[in-house]
Amino acid sequence: MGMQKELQAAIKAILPEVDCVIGWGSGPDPLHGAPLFMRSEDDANRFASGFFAVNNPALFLPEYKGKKVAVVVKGCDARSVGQLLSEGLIKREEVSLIGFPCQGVVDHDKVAAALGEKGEMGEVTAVLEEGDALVLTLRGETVRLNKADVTAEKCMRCQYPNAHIADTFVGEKREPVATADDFADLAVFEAMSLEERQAFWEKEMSRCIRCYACRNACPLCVCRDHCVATSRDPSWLTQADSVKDKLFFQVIHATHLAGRCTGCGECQRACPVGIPVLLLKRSLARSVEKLFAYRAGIDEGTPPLLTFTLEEPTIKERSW
Amino acid sequence: MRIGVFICHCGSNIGGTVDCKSVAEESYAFPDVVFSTDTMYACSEPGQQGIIDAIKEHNLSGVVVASCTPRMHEPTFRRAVERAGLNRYMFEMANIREHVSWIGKNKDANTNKAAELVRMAVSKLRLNRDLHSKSFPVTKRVLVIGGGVAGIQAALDCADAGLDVVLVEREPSIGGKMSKLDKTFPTVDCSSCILGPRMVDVAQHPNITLYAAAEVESVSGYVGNFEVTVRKKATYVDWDKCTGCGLCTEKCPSKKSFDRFNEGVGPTTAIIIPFPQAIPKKASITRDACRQFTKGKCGVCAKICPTGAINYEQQDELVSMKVGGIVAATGYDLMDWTVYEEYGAGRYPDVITSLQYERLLSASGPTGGHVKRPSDGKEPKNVVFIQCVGSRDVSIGRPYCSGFCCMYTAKQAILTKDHIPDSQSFVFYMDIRSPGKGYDEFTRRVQEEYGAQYIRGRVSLIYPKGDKLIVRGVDTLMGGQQVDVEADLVVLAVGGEATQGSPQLAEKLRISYDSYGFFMEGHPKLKPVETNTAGVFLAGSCQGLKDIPSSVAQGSAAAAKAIGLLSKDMLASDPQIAQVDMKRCVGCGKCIQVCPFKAIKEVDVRGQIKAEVIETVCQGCGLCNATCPQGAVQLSHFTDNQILAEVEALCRF
Amino acid sequence: MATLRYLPLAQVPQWLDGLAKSYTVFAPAREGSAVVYRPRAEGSMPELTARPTESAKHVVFPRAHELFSFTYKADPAVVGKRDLTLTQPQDPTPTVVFGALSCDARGFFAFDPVYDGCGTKGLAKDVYYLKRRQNTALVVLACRTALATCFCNWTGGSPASREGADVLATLVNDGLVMEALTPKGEELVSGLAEAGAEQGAAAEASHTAAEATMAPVPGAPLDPKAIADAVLARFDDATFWQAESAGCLACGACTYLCPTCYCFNITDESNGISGVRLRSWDTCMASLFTLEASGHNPRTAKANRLKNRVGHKFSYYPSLHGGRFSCCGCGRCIKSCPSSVDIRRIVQNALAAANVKE
Amino acid sequence: MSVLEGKELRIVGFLCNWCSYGGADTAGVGRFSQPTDLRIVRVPCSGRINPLFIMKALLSGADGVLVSGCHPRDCHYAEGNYYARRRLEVLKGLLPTLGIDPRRFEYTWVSASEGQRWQHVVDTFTQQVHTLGPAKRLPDAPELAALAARLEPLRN
Repeated sequence: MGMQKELQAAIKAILPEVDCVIGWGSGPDPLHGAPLFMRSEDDANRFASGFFAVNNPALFLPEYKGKKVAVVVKGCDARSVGQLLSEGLIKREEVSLIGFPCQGVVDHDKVAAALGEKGEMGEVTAVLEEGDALVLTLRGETVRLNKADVTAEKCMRCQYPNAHIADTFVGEKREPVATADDFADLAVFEAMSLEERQAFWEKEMSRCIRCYACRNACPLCVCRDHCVATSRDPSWLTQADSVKDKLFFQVIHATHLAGRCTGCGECQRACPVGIPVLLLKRSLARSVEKLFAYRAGIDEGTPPLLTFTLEEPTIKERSW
Repeated sequence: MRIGVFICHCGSNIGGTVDCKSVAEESYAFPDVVFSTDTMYACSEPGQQGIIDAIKEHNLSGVVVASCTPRMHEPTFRRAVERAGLNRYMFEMANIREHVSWIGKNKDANTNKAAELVRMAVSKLRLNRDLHSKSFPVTKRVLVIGGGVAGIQAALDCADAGLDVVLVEREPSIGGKMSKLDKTFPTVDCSSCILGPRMVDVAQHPNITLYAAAEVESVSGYVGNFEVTVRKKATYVDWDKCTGCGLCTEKCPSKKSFDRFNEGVGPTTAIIIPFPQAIPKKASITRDACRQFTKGKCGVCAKICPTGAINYEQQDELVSMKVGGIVAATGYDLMDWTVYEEYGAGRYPDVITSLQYERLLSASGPTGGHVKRPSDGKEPKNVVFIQCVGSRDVSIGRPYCSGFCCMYTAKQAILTKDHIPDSQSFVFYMDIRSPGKGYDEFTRRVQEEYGAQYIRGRVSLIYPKGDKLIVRGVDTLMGGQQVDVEADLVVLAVGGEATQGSPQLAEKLRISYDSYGFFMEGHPKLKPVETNTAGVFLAGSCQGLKDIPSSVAQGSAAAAKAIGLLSKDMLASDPQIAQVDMKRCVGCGKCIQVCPFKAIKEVDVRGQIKAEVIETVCQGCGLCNATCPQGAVQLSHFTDNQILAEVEALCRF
Repeated sequence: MATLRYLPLAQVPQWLDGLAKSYTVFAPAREGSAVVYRPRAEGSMPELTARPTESAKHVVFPRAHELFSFTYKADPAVVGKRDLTLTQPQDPTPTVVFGALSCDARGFFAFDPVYDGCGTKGLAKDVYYLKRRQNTALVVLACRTALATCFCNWTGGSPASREGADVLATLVNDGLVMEALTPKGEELVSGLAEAGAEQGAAAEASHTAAEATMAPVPGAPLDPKAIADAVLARFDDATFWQAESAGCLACGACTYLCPTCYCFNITDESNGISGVRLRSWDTCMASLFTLEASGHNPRTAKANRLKNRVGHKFSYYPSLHGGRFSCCGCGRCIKSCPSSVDIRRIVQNALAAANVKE
Repeated sequence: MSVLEGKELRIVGFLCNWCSYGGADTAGVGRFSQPTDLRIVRVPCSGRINPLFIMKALLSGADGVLVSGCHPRDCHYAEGNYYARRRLEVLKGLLPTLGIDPRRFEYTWVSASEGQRWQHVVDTFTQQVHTLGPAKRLPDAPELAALAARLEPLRN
């Protein structure tokens, strides 16, 4: 817990300079963290980093425009901040970043799957981290889980575990998990035929409840309360409970993020019914990286769909 | 809404392959349609009256005409519905001629398609709104960029029409390429004799402000009210004091300066008046050649100047002004012919450009009009002209014809004979292009009367032999036979290219340019001097290479457009522009980032950043609309909902 | 007490297939990481291990449903005349929800007074809701444990509450002990074999054990009036709601998963000639929820929206409906909240704030 | 008013007003016969085309979508088609992930003078879509599907 103490010290050091420090605290059960907004030393004492600090605090930054805030960021969170900065959605001088070497975060769906018949996550009364293992207590018994088995997918391919922009960096930088994104997740998906993929979306989207948690959890969604999903002017969607409309919303969200999505995965994590909505954005990110050699949040400059070049050597246009 | 639908037979043009009556019947079931009929010629006088009568009789609030392309008759029908008291934008067209009857053979399929196109038009019309132009005052001043013959013509025509004119010329004198020419084809009249008086007119015209040795620094604003900043480059001579007496140029000790006006045919002084007829006739110092600047001491001109006009401390000066219209007349440059290794790539002094030859021929040129070849000053006897140097050559990326070289080469061959009666001219050519009034007769005369020998073929090599140059080519009319000509002087008919800095100027003016840097006209046929940026017009070779008559004609044409534009006190804006729903705008700025016209600005609305469209700048492309994620920017008449309605008319229910 | 019946687990699919002859049967199904109520596929075994992610309310109150459809037909005889035809949707078919949770069943108690004319004479009854409600039988599966997010005991519930259920099913060993609680329920289970005394006792023991896993109500006994007052007392305390809503994303997951949230929107989806009038779920967590026709929106800040959600459940609704919370304590809003916003903590903080002030 | 049963497929075109719509007109003036499947939506500029219009069409039952604008550098608005090119290319990459055959969507450049080229484009694309056959449609919501069924008689 050295890291936690060091981060708390860094937070306390910056508290006097900022309106608040955004980080993580504990959630309603031992497996869940929650965003924490710290304004006092007491608040800072409740700061909890680590495996359960999953939320992307960059999400909240645009709300604090005009005020100076500090934010504790994982590598992926820093990417979101980077993208917000490059789009001018937040101001660099208003944000102070505290980085640290992220060791990866939990994927709750994986925990639930790993527990299986042993019980539900909500029955877990205690969690201990022992090296590479998580020791859970539930129904009076202990269950050991391999951390690697319940780590989020994005962490398994993480190239940027150390916040690439940080005003304060706590701890030693760690080696990245991967050197490039091989989009292996897409390859798995693409083993399906086109028909199977369409059937896949049909099935997955049919349980969407249109709560728009995916959208609201997205740190780069700019529209916020003015989303076209619920407007009549323009009216892109009906309010019918149809797979078509629900899938179309995912397409809207994904295309609005094309060249902007940093792959933080909050959309998918936020989905209460576990629809793999990140896939569409990953597909677009792959296209954008291939076509424009652009990685959102990392590469500087205008997002590729908001600019152009006279010649596009990577775009093969229709010869006819 | 009460919509009327009119299905036009266009005689048999549509009626022949579309069952117009059944389309009209089907249309009656479409949403909000309260009246539908078919008509023989909707655009005819009775056809239009029928629409007007129906609007009044059935109290229609919108009209769909299914007929030809809206690119043809949309304005016609808009005027018709307006005459009936509707807003002109409460009208839609379905193109069932060009897009249906003329391209489809199956009458059933055509009829079905026509009905669907009407359905789309109806669906869109239901969401149309009255649109109204805004009017705004204009600045009755024209900026003409470039003081060649096209720019001079445009400036004089505008000034004569009573407009204020600002003429900006990059060089220290106006006159452009024409002022360098000795004679002009096909009349062989003296270039400076016809241009000179016009240049003087410019200088003396009370409505014209001339900035020579100046360039356009920046342009903002929009049609009717552009904000222009001009950079007056330092000439180190106070032109208010300079009388153009020329004493300084006589006494200047630095005599090895490159003579830009004379195309480097001879050296000149560091302080110059470019040529005797220069307008303005003012001296300017070439900084790189001036000893005061290069060595830090000299000051001869300053000492000798009777009016004390020399000012070594002079700085560039920025002048800002407002203008209502802009004429770009920036002309052309010769391409860099030294890419041609086979012509010696510039190594042989006696291989010169056509423009250099003009200076050798000119009585006011460095040789006083005596043709002397550069290497030894001897009068050449055998002169070889090579055409299409840097024209029609795909291998160096110059596939276009420069248009004027055939004619000036013929002229130069004639002048050669006039200057040196015992000379012989040889012309290597690809094709002779002479499609102008009296042009073909001219190229015939040079061969028949002046004995110039025309050889159809390309030159593959020039090499020196003694004090001569051997020009090796083929004669394709002689079966590809190799021809070697012993030349005293070789004149290259070097093609033109858009003048240096054209793309940069185009960007400042927000007009398009082609891959060679020539500015794009609004329409190749119907808008030859307009651009797609309202209020910016083109004249002369900046739009594409052309000869003097065409340049002058364009100068007048551009002037006519500018005069027409500024003849009104107020201009009406096109209302089919983007609009921001302030309630929905989140101020993310993406629309501002992509707008090609800088037509959207950030505004502060009660502490919140919002986008605002500058109505008179917006051109209505809709890029912002497609960019705004929350759809807060909508292009009037092409809103998301309107396009979605068309899509849904085809793809939903 | 009604006769207890017993259904071996292995026979559950067969029994449900039998019910499907007369009812539309919804049952929990695992889809991805979620468990959702689906029209049951023939022969399938419902998910009985993990508790459903969503509540069963959409069976009675669909996410979007047709109130009627309309069609305009042009009259060729009279220029501009349109005949309007309205078509009512078909009546809902008798429906069974198998495997509802006791909190789901109790959740409908928040709906009933609202859609039944508030029990007040003269107020319109919502036939769309009432028809479905009357047509739906709930087979409640008793919870065997409480989750960290469960707080049904705050609202008068318990893991094996019989309130609102037509049948209470309790998982014992390898079968279900079924207790019919209403005539509708009796009709469903009457064909099953009687349970043995041991099985009955095991069911009872399971209920007791489940009860024991429930976290006690803080500061018990809970005083609903005190809570309602405490929440209301914070009405003008902007700082309080800003702090509580700091992590809130203002998405609608909590309200859409909630068994008691009953708000809706009505839209016409039309192509101009024909269309449907849809009633679809709405959420007070969305800004548009309170957008007025004038363009004014009184509740744009998410703090105010969260205040409404909590205030409505624990103060405004109880003040209209006999003190009953419009919350059944299922905890789904906490469990599925991407930001782990905990409605219990907000209520407790409101209570604490009230105690400090007074 | 469905497409001619069994003969036509549903193909939606989005054409810029200045170049491609004019090119289609030129094709008409030249009587260059074309398949009748295509229905054209006129927009001012290819830059106006939100890729989501294409998705809307494809998800709502279009079997093919064709976009055509001015050639690069020829845009009436100077830059619209440059943006369109990027956005449409990226969209095309997304289609397979949605299970939609990317050959159901093409974009191209046709100038107002290129009537013959337009004919070729329409021929080629229509044939391409016919080779793929009708697209599988995503299910509508039950109430909308039922409505669509009830409307069928109205169309004939």
